Amino acid sequence: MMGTYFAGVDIGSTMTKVVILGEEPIASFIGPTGPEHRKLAHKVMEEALGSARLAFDDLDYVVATGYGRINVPFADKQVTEITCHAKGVHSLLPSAKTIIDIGGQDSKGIKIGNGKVLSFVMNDKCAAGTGRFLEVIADALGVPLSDLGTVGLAATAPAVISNTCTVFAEAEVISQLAGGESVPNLIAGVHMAIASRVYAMTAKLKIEADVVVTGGGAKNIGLVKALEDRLRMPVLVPAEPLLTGALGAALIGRGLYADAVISGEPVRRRAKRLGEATFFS
Amino acid sequence: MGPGQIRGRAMAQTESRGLSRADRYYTLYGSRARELKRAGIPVIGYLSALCPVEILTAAGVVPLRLKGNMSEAITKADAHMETIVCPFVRNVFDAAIKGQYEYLDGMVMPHQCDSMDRTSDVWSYNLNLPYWHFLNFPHTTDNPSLEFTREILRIFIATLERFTGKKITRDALNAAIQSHNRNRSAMRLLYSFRKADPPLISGTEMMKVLVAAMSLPVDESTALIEEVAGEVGQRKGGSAKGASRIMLVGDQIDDAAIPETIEGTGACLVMDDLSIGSKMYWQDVDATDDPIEGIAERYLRKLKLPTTYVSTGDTYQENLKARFGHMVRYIDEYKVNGVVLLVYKYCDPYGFEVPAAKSFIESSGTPVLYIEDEYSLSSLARVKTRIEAFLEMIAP
Amino acid sequence: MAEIKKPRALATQAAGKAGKFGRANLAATLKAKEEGKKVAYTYISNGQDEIIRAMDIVPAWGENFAGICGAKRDAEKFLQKAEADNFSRSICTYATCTIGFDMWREELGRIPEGTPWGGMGRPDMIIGSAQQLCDPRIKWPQATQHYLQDVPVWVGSMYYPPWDPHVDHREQEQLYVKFATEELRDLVRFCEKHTGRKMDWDRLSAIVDFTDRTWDLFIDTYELRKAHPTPMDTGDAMNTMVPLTFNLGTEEAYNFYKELYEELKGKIAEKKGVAGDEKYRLVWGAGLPSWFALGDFQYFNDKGAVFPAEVTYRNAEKVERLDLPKTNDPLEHIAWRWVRFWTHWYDRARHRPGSIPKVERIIEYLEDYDCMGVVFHSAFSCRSWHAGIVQQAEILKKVYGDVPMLIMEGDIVDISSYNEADTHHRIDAFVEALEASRKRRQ
Amino acid sequence: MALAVGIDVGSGFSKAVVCEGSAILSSAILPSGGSYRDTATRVADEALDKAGVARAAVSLWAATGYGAAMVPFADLTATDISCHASGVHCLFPSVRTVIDVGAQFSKAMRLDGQGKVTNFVLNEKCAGGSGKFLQLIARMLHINVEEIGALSLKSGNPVAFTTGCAVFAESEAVSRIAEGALPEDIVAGVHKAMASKIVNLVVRVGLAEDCAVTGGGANDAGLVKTIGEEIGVKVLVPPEPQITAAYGAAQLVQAKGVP
Repeated sequence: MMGTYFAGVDIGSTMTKVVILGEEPIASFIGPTGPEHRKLAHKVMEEALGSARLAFDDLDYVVATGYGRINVPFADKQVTEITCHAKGVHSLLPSAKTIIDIGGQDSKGIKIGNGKVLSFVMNDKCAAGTGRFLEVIADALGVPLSDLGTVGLAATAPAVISNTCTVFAEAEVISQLAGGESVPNLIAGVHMAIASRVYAMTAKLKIEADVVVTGGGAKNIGLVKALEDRLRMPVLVPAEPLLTGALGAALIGRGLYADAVISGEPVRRRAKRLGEATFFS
Repeated sequence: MGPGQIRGRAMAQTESRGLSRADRYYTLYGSRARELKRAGIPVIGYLSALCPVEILTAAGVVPLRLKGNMSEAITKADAHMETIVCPFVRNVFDAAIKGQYEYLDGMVMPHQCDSMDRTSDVWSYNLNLPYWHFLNFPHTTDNPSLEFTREILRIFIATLERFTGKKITRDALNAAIQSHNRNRSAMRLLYSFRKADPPLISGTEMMKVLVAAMSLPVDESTALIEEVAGEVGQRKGGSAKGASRIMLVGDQIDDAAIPETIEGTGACLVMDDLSIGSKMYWQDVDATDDPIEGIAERYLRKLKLPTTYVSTGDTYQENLKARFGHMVRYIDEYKVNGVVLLVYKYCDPYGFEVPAAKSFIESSGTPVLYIEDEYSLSSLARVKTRIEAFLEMIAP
Repeated sequence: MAEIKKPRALATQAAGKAGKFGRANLAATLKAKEEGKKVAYTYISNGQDEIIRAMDIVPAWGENFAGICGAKRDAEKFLQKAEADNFSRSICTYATCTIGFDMWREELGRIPEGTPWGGMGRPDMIIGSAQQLCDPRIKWPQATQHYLQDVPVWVGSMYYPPWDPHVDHREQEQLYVKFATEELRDLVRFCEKHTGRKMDWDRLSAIVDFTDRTWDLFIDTYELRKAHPTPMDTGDAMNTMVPLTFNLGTEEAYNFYKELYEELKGKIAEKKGVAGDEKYRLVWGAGLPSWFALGDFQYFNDKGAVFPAEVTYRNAEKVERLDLPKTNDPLEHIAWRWVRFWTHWYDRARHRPGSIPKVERIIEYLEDYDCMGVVFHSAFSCRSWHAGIVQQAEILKKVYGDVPMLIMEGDIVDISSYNEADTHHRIDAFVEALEASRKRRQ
Repeated sequence: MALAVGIDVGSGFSKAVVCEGSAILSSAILPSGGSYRDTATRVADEALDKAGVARAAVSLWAATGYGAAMVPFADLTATDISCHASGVHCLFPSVRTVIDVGAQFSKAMRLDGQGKVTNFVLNEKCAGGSGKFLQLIARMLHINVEEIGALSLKSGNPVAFTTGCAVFAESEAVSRIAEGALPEDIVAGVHKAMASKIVNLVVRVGLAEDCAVTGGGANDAGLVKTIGEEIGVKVLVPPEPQITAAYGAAQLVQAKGVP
């Protein structure tokens, strides 16, 4: 028996995502991680199990990934989001060679070859080019985060945002707004600024097509378009760009489980319970 | 991350005397120098691997390499020093003006980089110590440079003599050179225990020994290193074989939090090319008729900091070998399968090296993880994730 | 993306012509091949210009190229090119901008389209310099060679005795001069090797002599700016420095300052100033300018603030003031001139307890040019000129008095930390402080 | 006697003060929102309504702050630096050092006996010492910025932040919370981090007593207390620190009259 159900849980800085896998993905759920972090992760898992009509014990193997993966009491193993994104994206879009993930607290570039990570970069100690940047700007402009993308598309002449520091870029946006610059132009300018930062970072990997964009940023059509302009090539966006990490985690779990079964070794599993995750040890 | 707990684990491993002394000297950094100061021996602090400690030892003072503290936020320095200065230099300066080194009688600032050269006045002005010397090492290594180096070393000696009121004799210099060579070979022996799989001494323990060693008079330092080597030599090779073996490359990485972060991922830190590590210990001072000759030769030509312009080699490839070849030798000797290159933000000398160093090491078949960071714990959680991803990437 | 920025209104004709020097210097590097001349990447204020000129080598100045990219607000593409190969954004952007351009030119085998002013030609050699004040001048050549592996690099040392209130630098000058002279001699050997021609020592002596006269003329010209109203300020000086900085030892440079001298005389006669109503005279105390924001000098001028004197790019002095020992060796003369240029402020600093040479220089300009405030610029990517400014301000306050001071923050080439609204806001507040202090003086 | 209105159009909030001589008749505060121009008018009208005064009765208008240029009807515009100085000087003539903790920038100013600015230092291109830091943390803790001060005063052992970057301090705070740190210790830690940056500005401009704190940050008792501890002198706080610049503007325009 190769095992039947596997789960991947991706605990990001703002959202927790769970994918449950049988032969195919059978359920997924996205819920807030919560400001206190990780506290709500198990709730998201419960939701996902609920929609899959499964009990926690039905899961043969659980892999946790993401910012809050450490000390997840209901995971057998932790794997970084880098490896998981690569695995997940490869399974959905095998042609992918470069992944650009724009998350809440950080953004990363990953170069992959048949599902394995060849090299990767993460943004340095600065929120420029992350979703956080978008949140701050959305707040400042009083535009819902989810609308930034479409609003930005209405731009006639994108504003030039020169500051990369999130806080000062916000100041810059506010003063340009006060100076009469239009909201769409400002948003488009911010998208260009982020695209430029993300590009500069990802270029270290020698970008190759196909390029896949994941993470919250991928849901922002304006940002995706700005990225395509900067990359001078079209990019692919998975149907569920937030779930690729969790999907990859589940796939890795299934793989480990299968390997162990084939090699006849006992599957290395932890006695786990569906409880609150704590922070790093 | 919670370094506290990881540190706790590291402590638990150091059950033996030498290692726990090293741990104490690491934690209470400079405590021994403070004692000696109370006993009336002057303490001279210095920055950088470029300071010829042989001369300080010969002068009868206690040389103390100043160390930073990554868990201490920089709170006072910014009033006097730009934030575009090397974060390590800022961190130590911050500690100094907060009085952490109040027991210093003086300081030597070797001319390593702009961050030291351009802030030398800021240090001397704000610390106002009885003795201050800016040791103006050149960055080139041709014969005129060597001749010049000898001269500035003589000037350095003269200022020390004026300060201590004691002549620094040729015999004292030769004796100091021998002691420091002994110290270096003792450390090299300790390093050799890292070749085992798994290494007999962890990177975290090693970091504490390295830091402790630079806070002690040379003979005490040697005794400590030999004691630790004795203990480590007794250890039976652990069972956990096959973990990734990492080499750490950078300049003044002197905080155990970094090796703890690396080893917290399950990897072993087995070698380094750090200016408080192997860079300090791999090159001895040759015995020469005029001891100044040997000292000048060692610090100008053998000690290859990025601010020393290496012109060796007829082709660029040969030049790269001359600059980075030793790292590839380490990789081979210590069976390293991944290199972490950690460079501080605002560091021009190392910053300009990154593409060349990275590609040279990678062309030898060993992957490199390049991290640019501040001198602060705040980003280590992020750094840890990168290292874990790096390990997953290089895992067979 | 390149932006069209309305150029600063120049107060002098000469400043307008300075741009031609920059263009001509770049063009020369592109024409050199067909003229059978060798091109050398080299770096400013290294004391090497005269040797390079005497050897008929065409200098290609990275600082000039990067500065132009910055001024055109068109550096980002080169900075990102360098960043893509892991050059940090926090290190010298003169270097990373130029290296990004080099990488690109090597990839294409030709100058990338849209490179400002046609770009720089591929060098036949790179001449760096290790010295007191700039690590990038050792590391930049080395890093460039990573992309131009066949191009030979030479790096020599040009040091001067470090400031120490308790040490008489005269005891050390000989040592430093000897060292610098030998290094320059090695540079001559390097140039001879890679040009295949011998140094014409008489010609070098003539050029060295000519440089002395250019230095004198330059200072005489700049001292005309003591006039009220000042006929020229730092906004122009950031242009008029070009011949001294990039064309030292050439006729053109000397004639440029002759013209400027006459022009300033004329303005003084007509009492033509820089600002409509000259209210506040300021010293540009330290820092390379933000090349992408030279318009900020205009902003000062519009508020009646002018800069009759600046430390930046005033890398010359009246030669007699340096009191150089006689020598028939032009290299030794260069060395002495170099060392004394840095040390001749030391005595003043020693006579004012708690002071340092850099502050003495500012005080001298405050007094000689009748200025009431100091402005500094702190560029985040450059430690060599910009680390220590906070302390200069602190010491100036302690040893001289509480003159109004402003430290602006930005960069030389990288616009990403610059915010015009914020910068102008700071200038406005500074001008209000100047006004208050002016009222107090009256 | 003639009435003067001072309007401070800041990047975060706009404030208006109606003055008769040095007496404050009324004041109003509104978020700056979309257009500085409209906000300036609205906040002025609100203040005038409170004072029951008609626009026509106002003889002098003064504008300051980021959006000062957006107040076309102003008889005088001056930077918030001079206006803070003037405002503080009128309230506390003995003050020689003013610390203004604004939304984006913090400033330290030195005043002469007439309340004129002799020198000033703004925070570097880092928001670590600005009110923004407090906003980010409040947002993360799901509390109002106003509650931070009182909360901070309860703290037993402030969290030691290892970063000066406001944005990353936020994620560091998140981790500390998850590690069990109490909200009061987080905000107290933020106050320490901010205070050390602010005090560096004071050191650079040169501290002279008396010292006053103004701007939005001065509403934060915890921050004010921490700043006081760090510089080691008692700090004065205007009754309504946020309107100090607007008040100062009104004082300046009266002193100068219409040019």
